[in-house]
Amino acid sequence: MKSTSIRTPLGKVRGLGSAKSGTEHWWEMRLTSIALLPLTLAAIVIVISLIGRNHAAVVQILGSPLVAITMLLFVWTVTLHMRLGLQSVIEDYVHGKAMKTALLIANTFLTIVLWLACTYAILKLSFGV
Amino acid sequence: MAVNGSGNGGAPAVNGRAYPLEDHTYDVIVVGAGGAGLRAVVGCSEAGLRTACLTKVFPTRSHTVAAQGGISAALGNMGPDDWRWHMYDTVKGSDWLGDQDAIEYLCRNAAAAVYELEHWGVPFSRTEEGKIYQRPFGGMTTNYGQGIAQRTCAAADRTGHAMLHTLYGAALKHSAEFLVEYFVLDLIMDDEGRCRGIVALNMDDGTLHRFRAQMTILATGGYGRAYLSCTGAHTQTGDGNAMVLRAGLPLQDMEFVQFHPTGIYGSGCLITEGSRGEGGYLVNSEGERFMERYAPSAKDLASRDVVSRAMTIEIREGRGVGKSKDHIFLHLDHLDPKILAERLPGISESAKIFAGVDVTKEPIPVLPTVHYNMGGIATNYHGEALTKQGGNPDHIVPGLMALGEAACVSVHGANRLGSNSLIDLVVFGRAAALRCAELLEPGATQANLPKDAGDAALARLDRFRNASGSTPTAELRSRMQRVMQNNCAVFRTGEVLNEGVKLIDEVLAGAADVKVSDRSLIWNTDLIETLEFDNLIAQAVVTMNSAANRQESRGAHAREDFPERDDKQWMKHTLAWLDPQTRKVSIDYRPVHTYTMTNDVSYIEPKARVY
Amino acid sequence: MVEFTLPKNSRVTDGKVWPKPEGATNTREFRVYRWNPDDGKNPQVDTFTVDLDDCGPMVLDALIWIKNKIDPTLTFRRSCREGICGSCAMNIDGVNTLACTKDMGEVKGAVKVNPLPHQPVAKDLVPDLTNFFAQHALVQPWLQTETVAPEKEWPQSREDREKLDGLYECILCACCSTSCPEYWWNPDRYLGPAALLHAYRWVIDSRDEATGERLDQLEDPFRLFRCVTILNCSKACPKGLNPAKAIAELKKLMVERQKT
Amino acid sequence: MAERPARVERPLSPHLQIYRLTFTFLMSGFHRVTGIVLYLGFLLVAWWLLAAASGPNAYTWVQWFMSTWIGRLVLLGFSWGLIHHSLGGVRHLIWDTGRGFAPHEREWLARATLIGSISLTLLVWMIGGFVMGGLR
Repeated sequence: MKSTSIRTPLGKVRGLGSAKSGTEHWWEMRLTSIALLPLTLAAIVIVISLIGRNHAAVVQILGSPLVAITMLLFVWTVTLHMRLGLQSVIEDYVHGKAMKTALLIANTFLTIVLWLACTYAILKLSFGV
Repeated sequence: MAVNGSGNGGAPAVNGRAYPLEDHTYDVIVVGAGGAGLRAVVGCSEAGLRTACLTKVFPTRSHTVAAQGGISAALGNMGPDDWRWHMYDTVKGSDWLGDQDAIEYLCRNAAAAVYELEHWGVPFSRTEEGKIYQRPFGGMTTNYGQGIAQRTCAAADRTGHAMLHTLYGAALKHSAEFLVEYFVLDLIMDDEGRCRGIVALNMDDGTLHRFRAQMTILATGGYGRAYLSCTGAHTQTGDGNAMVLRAGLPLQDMEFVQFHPTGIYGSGCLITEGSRGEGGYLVNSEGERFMERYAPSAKDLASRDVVSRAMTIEIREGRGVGKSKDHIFLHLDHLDPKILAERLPGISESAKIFAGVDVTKEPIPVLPTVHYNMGGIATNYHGEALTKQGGNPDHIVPGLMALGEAACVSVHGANRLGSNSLIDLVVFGRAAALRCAELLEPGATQANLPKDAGDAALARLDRFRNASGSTPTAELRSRMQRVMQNNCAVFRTGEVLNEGVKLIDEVLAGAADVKVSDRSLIWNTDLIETLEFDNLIAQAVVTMNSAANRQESRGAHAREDFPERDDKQWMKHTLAWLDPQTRKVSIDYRPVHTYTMTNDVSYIEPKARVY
Repeated sequence: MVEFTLPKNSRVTDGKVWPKPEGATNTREFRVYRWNPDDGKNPQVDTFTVDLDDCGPMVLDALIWIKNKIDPTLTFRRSCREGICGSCAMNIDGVNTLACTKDMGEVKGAVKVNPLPHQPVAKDLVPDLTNFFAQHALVQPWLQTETVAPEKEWPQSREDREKLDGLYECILCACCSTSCPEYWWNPDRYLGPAALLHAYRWVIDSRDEATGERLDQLEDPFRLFRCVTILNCSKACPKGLNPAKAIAELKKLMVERQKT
Repeated sequence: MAERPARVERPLSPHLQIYRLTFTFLMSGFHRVTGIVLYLGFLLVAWWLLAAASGPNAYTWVQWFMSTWIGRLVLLGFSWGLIHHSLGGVRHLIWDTGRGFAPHEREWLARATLIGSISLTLLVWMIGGFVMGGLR
């Protein structure tokens, strides 16, 4: 906002122009949120069913095909949703160029790491390797 | 402010150093960004002329935005219609004071102007066939007074708003240059009587500017705020009219002030005539639809001056409604709520907010309220400003044009018909641009301004900026408004008007004692209001004197001591000058143009005006 | 970072308490934001007491009363005083609205008056809306056609015309855009509810032929999609319009042409 | 050319400081905050899954943490956040269809989100408690 640049108001608001994308982000946010409604419900049921059980039982349940596939879908969708969501939050509140870019990159990396870690864990529970 | 060498309250050391002036050169300068100003800006830009539009409010804040009912043009979308019928109605509405060449120009170009607006995007209401919807309006007839015409094109009851926003869009499309929140102080006139440009204050940063132009177009609107109760905006102070007076030029037909029959009682906010066009009617305290008595055939859709007088008589004879029996009821509650929602949503909202009335259930309390100034800067139908000089009543003031309510072309004569003002704006806005394109060479070299150009304007600014009398502007303004309201109203007599002349002169004299509290140059609205008051009082004085002078009744000027129209004596335009030094009014006349523009239509002879 | 607090030069301090009007019994307290560009001080809040027996019912009436009777230096925009020009938009009692149509009787306690939020202040209650108007211009608010124009009007069905209702009535007062936190944080990139309402008004005008180009201009993570449906805009609109719904309709069209 | 008067830097008008909090704004804020909390909370989910995959020892730690009152509180917050954010998502999905924008509808939707999320969280914990009780 505090700019010493002398520019026409229209030049300012046109800025770098339309990015020619934006719908994609919004649409993926919506797709993931639709998917997450049943997946979250399923995840809650799974978690409740694991309450108080010992490790062996937990491994057995989590490693069963239906539960594992559900959890894989959940993890995959959540991490994508998280990335898109936090991206908007960062864009909204962090306006310093370097800081913003760094955080956006970190967000992407972190969600990929989380996705991979969770996927690895579930696959290991399933295949017991 | 470090720039002001004259200091606070010091002697006005008015020169280039005390108030530095920035100089600019354009082909055309348009002052005002209402309907007329914007149309001219678009036209001039299209013609390749370097054009700037200076406006004291952002364009869409101009009072064109408040026009409700519609814009007249004989499109014939609702039944047979003809621009000649429109012309007849306008001449009759003007009580034969309108110039018929100009009226012909207006009416025959009206349809094209409306289609142009539609092509730019105005969201007109539609008929079943998808054409522009047209509604009946006061004084608009078919077949030279035989039937009621549906001639007024409408965008619900927000036509002016739809038009102004569209015109602003059109100006954006043409990359027109706007200088927004610039207050124009005065015209720059040279020794030969040519207008060379203007001086303006940029309210935003307090800088002063001198604009040189081949043509200066004043589209500054009316001066309704000279009155206490008016439908107009706070900004309607007729600044252009006052600049013309200060330039030693006359104003024309200033005695003709239109009272709109239906201003909301109390606040003065407008209820469109379109409400009666859609079937609304007025009643007195006896529940009588009294307009049937005054205008047997047109009834509630008689011309505005006729309805306003009828209402005033009803109230005067004790048949007003309300506690003090001082107003009239407008009924819309018999109309289908669906129609109200579709065609009159804006006034339904206004009635709710300003009168606490649900229009589907209760009548709206209304009162004739000052609405429109037929008078203004005399022009021909090209928009060129005129004065009487060397016996020539049509002497063109070089370099100066006027449009819209600021101008007196005169197409409205002694009384304007509803919906004829919006068409006036665009037809003559376009005409002025065409004339500029014809007369001016884009980028032509302009002679240097006179050395002292703008000094008088700066001296005036400095005087008011440092005014340290004892009467605040608000009090002076209120005094002026009361005098105008009391002494120059719907009905007038010589006695009351002469008293008015005396009283308004007293207010004018009292203005020497004005007190301004804000000394800044940035957004100093105290100063701006004072400059506006100074503009208003000049017009008030001229109006009162012109009214006292005209000894007949014609259109909006109803003299009880001279109840008849007197074509022998008074079929002429009043020209009134205000001497800048003595501040005395002098009056002369211009003949009414008793000829048409082309041979397609012949002069309409005066006859009794009955609705 | 975005600043959720005000910059140092913008922090509001206590201002002057103006004397009460003598002999007035029916009064109302007004706390009005003041900033004078000439004295270099921080903004302050002045307290005025308005004599209600001498003043109209609306907040604008009170401001004019204060300017006429107490302090002529009080600065605000106003024009039509009937809610159609959009000049006197300001924040009253914490909500953006028009002073001319806001009945002070609806406000409990002292009436707090501030300029439209998160805008540069030119003086007192006058915000600089340059950016807002430039965004309106960016959506190209005029009819765009290529087909040879008819001699008369472009025909439009009543149903198609009805689609413009609730959109064309916008008065550009900026109440909506300046009520929107997303607009506060991204005034340079998010177009804001008013400009988007206008964009939609032209997108769905059956006469317009530039629908695709108009949507292309909005195909951006900020310009349109920054809206997260906070709905302050629709609540603030003094004309009862629903910019949030217009934005939702625009998003639907963006999806429609790409995804469904 | 005349010099311009030095322009004082204009203040920024107050915003969050003065704007009357609307319920839909509050709910929008909750949606964002719960989103951020869930983001962090998902680190716990990842930890839980990795622990389960790593073996009984690692998993004991998780079980221990979840049984502490801090753990319980985190779980409670996480579950409420998850449910609230989900319901908020449903509200947004309704709005995305262009519905629910009428004044009473938008308020109702905002209120329903909050009331719904609190009730559903209680229900889930009651079920959880029942399951746990049943196992003992």
